Amino acid sequence: MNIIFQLQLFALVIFLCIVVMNIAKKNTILIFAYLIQSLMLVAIMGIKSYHEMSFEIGIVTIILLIIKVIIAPQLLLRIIKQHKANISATTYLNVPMTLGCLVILSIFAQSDVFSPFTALTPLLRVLLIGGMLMSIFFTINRKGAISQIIGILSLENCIFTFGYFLGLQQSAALEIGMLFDVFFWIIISSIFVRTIIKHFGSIDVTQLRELKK
Amino acid sequence: MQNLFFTSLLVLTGGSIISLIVQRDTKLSYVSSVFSMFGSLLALIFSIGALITQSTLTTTLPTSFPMFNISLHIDPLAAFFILIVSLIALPASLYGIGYMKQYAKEYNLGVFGFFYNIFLISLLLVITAHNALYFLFVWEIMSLSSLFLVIFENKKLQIIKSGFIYFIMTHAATAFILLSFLLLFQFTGSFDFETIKQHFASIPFVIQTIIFLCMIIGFGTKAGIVPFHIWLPWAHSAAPSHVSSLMSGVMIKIGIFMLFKMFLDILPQTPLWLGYVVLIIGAVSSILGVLYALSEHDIKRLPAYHSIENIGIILLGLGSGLIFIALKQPSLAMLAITAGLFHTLNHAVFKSLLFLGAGSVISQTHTRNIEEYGGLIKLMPYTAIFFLVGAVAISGLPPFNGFVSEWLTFQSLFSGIATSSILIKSIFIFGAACLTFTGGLAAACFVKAFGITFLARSRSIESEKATEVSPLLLISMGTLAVLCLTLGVFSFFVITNIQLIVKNLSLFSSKTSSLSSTGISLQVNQNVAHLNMPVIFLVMAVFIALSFGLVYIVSRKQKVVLRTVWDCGFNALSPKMEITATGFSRTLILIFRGIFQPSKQHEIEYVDADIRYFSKSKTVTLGIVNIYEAYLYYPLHNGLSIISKQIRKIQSGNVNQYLLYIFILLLGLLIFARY
Amino acid sequence: MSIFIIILKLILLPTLSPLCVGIVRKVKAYMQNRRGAGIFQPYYDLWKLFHKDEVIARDASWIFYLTPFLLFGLSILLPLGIPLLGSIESLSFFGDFIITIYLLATMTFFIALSGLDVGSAFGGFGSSREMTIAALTEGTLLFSFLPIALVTHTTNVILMATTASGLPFFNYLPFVIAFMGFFIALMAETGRIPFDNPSTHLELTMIHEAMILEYSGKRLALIEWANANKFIFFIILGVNLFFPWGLSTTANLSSLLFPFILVIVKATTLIVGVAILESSMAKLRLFRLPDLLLTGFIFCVISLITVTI
Amino acid sequence: MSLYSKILSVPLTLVPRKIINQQNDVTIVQKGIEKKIKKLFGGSLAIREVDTGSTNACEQELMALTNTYYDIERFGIHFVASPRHADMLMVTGPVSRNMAEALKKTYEATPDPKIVVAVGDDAIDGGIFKGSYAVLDGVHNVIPVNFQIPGDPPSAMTILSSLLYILNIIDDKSDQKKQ
Repeated sequence: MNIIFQLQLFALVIFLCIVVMNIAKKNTILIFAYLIQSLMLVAIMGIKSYHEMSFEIGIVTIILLIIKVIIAPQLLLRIIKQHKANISATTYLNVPMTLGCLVILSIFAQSDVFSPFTALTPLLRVLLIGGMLMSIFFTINRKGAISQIIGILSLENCIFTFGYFLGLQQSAALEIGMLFDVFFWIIISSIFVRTIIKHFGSIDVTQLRELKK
Repeated sequence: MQNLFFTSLLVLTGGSIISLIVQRDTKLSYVSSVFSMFGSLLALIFSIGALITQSTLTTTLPTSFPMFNISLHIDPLAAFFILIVSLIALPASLYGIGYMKQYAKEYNLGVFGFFYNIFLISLLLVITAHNALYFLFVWEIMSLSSLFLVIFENKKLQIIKSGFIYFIMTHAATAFILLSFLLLFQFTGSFDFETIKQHFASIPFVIQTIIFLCMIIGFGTKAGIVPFHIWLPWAHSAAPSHVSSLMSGVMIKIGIFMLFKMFLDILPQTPLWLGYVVLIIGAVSSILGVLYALSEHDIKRLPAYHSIENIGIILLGLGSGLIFIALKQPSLAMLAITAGLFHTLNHAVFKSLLFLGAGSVISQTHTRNIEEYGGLIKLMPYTAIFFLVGAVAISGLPPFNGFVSEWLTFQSLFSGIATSSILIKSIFIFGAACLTFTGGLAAACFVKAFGITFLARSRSIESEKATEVSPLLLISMGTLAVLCLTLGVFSFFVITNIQLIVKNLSLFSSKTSSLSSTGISLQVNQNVAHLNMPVIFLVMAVFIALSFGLVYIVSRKQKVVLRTVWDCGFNALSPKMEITATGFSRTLILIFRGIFQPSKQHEIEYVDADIRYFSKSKTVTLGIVNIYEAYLYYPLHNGLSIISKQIRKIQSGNVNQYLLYIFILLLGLLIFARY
Repeated sequence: MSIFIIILKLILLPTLSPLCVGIVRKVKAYMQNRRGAGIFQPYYDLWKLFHKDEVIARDASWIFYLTPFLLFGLSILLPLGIPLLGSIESLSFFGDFIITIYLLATMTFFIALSGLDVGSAFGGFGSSREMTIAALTEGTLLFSFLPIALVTHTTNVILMATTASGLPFFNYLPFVIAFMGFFIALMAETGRIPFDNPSTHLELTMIHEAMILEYSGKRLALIEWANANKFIFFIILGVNLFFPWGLSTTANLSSLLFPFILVIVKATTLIVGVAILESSMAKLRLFRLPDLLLTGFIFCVISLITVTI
Repeated sequence: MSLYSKILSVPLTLVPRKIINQQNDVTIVQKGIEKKIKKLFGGSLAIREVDTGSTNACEQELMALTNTYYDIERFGIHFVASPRHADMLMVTGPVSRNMAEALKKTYEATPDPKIVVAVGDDAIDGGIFKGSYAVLDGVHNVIPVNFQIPGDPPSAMTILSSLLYILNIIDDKSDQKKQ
């Protein structure tokens, strides 16, 4: 019984990380929030593997830990250090407006559009579905390339937990595949950010408009 | 029998692959044409065999895709059209061997050979396709391969432009065809023509009308009916001549074939209004086609416009046939449809002959403008004779095949005029009137085309140096010319066979046609009208010989002296003083001012600007407004560009904005899915 | 028996055709209050032309040499399809009015080509105008036969005429309207005054003459004779088809004498009518002709609609 | 209808036949052609009138031939537009220098057998323009002439009677008999 409670706790932490991301200005905070989110994920997977004593899920959690908690943040941090692109996490909407949007999204997650997900308690629905919508909103809202990458990564985490809570556990191999997928994605996006910086001098995505001229 | 058809396909594919392999050295470029000749010969033998045995072959090869199974269905109607395809492909490929030499240096003949063979294969497959998706697939190959053939001389910008127009128009047509097939699929649940055939009656009336209209627009654009004919003169004049003869003689007929197949075989019991629409489209495109041919002075665009006219005549036959079906008079319907089919065959033969003739003239004079020709009959005697045969056949003059099919179309229209209700009678009168004026104007147009090109003296240095083309080209033109005559004179034999084809269609299985042929003469509905072509040909020959004999007896002592043309005592009458094609057709253009809206601008350049007496040069430009482009295509084009400018605004180039669109769409879908 | 009559017809019509032209010229002369040439003058002209040498342009091709023979051959062939005396002349293989019209179109086609052949400006313009008028006349001509064809349920001209002769009087009215259309087509095809002045010397106004300016000697004679044949073909057709009384429907010889006299009377009245109309009208401007031809066509369409099948 | 009634009422005025016979005043230049004329041109003759710089006086007279009074069409004679159709070339005027070549071309363009008649004194020997630098003094210097009709201009009557004489319709000996 308390496992369900702990899992909900971890889901709540993931949700809070997303909220922090939406508010935070500096990139390093974003990365740190992503780090915590991944840790929560590892925790959930660790309990599951411990609870069901299945060895594959153990491997999955370890790989999860390596990729999401250690490699991804390091990569992003190195980019920030190298190019001193720290303060560029500017947003379109100011903080009160973003919070307003977050509220709307959580109400929307709460609405009966998602009522068929009977497995989720209303709270969990807000946390997970709301979390997903908020991370998408986060990527839309941010101008900096790195923050957009983190938004996508947090979206991936939310989907993972959402899938987990709905009991859509696939075979371990598939999950490992997904993880590798995320891993390669992070490497590619980091290279991509480097080229943006090299070409445009800053990671502000609005410069991409010159491409159109 | 059936493997003959597959061997011909195999030979053609072999030809295309080999022509790719051997594309580097130009000496072997004729290999692909030899293959295509051999392939079309096999197809010809197969089609004749299939016609004689009246057998229908159906084979289906299921493929891994769900709806898409390659099903071939060769009923006598398809066999007849395979006959047309191979009958024209044979001389065209033979012509190609000799004709392509002039392109050897600039362009890559191997690629041309490849697309040529692919084009032939797709033609044969389109006719035999019996599954809508498979049909669309092969139809697309046909359009693309013919596109590459059209833009073969890709060094000239004009040709690329015409290829571009051709590309857009054919794909607009394919869109309409696709729409009609999708609607059919939606209501009959399958893409196979057989099942469509059974379930068609269940489709509600409104949907049926939409399907019919889409089919008319789709296949009509491919056939080149009037409002959608814009691409035809561009594409057929851009392609090398033997390709444009294939396209004009055969590819247009695919549109016609599908109209015949759809309205008569697959979707039976068509409503009455469809007959009206087809007849009126036929009449309008025949009269406007010939009128625009009159104003055309490009030797390859002129026959292209005439293709539109002849398509109109074919549609006249089909339209009157559909009306008779709707009026429950199957015997007259069979007469009308036989007329349409026979004119399809005739038009394929004499149109490709004209294009081959035009091609050989262009290969000698290196220009396509009629005004610069003249006097070629003395330099290229055989080409002149073959072109004359084609010209006489297309204007529908007696001993040749054009006359017989126009005679049949007339008979079907007259029997239509004899019907009771005034509306139907007036439509048939309109159709018959258009046909008569088209016949007359076609004769005027081809007097201009033949007279200005071949007669009198040459109007430019280029055409003075013209010499007779290589015998290869002459043989292919010769076979087509002889075919024109034999089809005309022995038309009773051909028509009885076409009659069998029409009787084989599901609509007329038990009915007797009003057109019967006893011995060598054709009767129409209980000897109302007779036509006995062999005897007419003989009587004409005898009487002309008689006049030779008579004159020889009376005045054999008289001498014939050759002197210069009577020029009212002038010094030599220069070739520039001969009548030009513009001058020839100017009277008719001024008569039909309403349609052409001719414009005339004078520019006079004076030696000294303020003394306006001595002009250095005078130029008169005669322009004609192409009403389709002016009133149909430009407004459409401008409207589209305005709308697209509005839509462009949402492309702001900002990544976040795009993400926002995705997000909004996601939310919308979620809501939509829920309710 | 009917073969004998047909051969008689084939010999008779070409011989009489110059006579008709002579009569027309004689009547026109009297209308201009001068005696004019005798009605047998065309025979002398033809005889003289046949015995003269020929001068032909150097750039003329074989079309120029052969067209006169083709023209004359076809013009003799035309009367095969029309009734002179009665139904015994009807031939199964030849008689459809579409064939006769398209034979006329072939003659115009080739004479226009020969006009273009020598490369003189007059010939070119002559053939351009000839083809313009021929293109517009063909419709009127074809449609003028239609009402009778529909009433008598046959398109064989001879059968049409003989069956039409038996019809009750009141449904001749549509035929009269059709005859007006036919008469306009007749004037156009044979190049009579409102369309083209046959005896003009001004090359610019000629249509038919301009094409044969280059011909001389026996070829000119053949073309003149072919035109005369065409003229008599139209006269006999007009007379026997639209006023078909007196055509013998039986096949015995004795009943042919009366129709023969009647045909001569009817033909002369129509010829004199043509001549009188010719001398009482001025030549229309070229761009007025399409309106005239269109009115002819409308006449035929009206008669087509009014006729009761 | 008044037009037609007037046409029928006005009597035909024609020059009486016997006056024509006396007026003939033609001089024969070249023999050789009578045989052909008798055989061919008895019934019909096509004339092509060539004006080589004449004072238009002869043209007026030639035009008068076609009116209702003289009416040469009765004898089967008519004027034609093109030399190809012509049998006789009636040449008027003293053949100015730049018309010489045109006259030669017209002569060549006329099919044989053809007759050339020089009408008027100018055509015969240059007439009033004789000896001038711009004139070749008469048609005979340019093309072979068969007949000459003197007179400046010869009256329509003389031309008509000369024409008939040329065509052997009337000849001197038969006149005497008739009178």
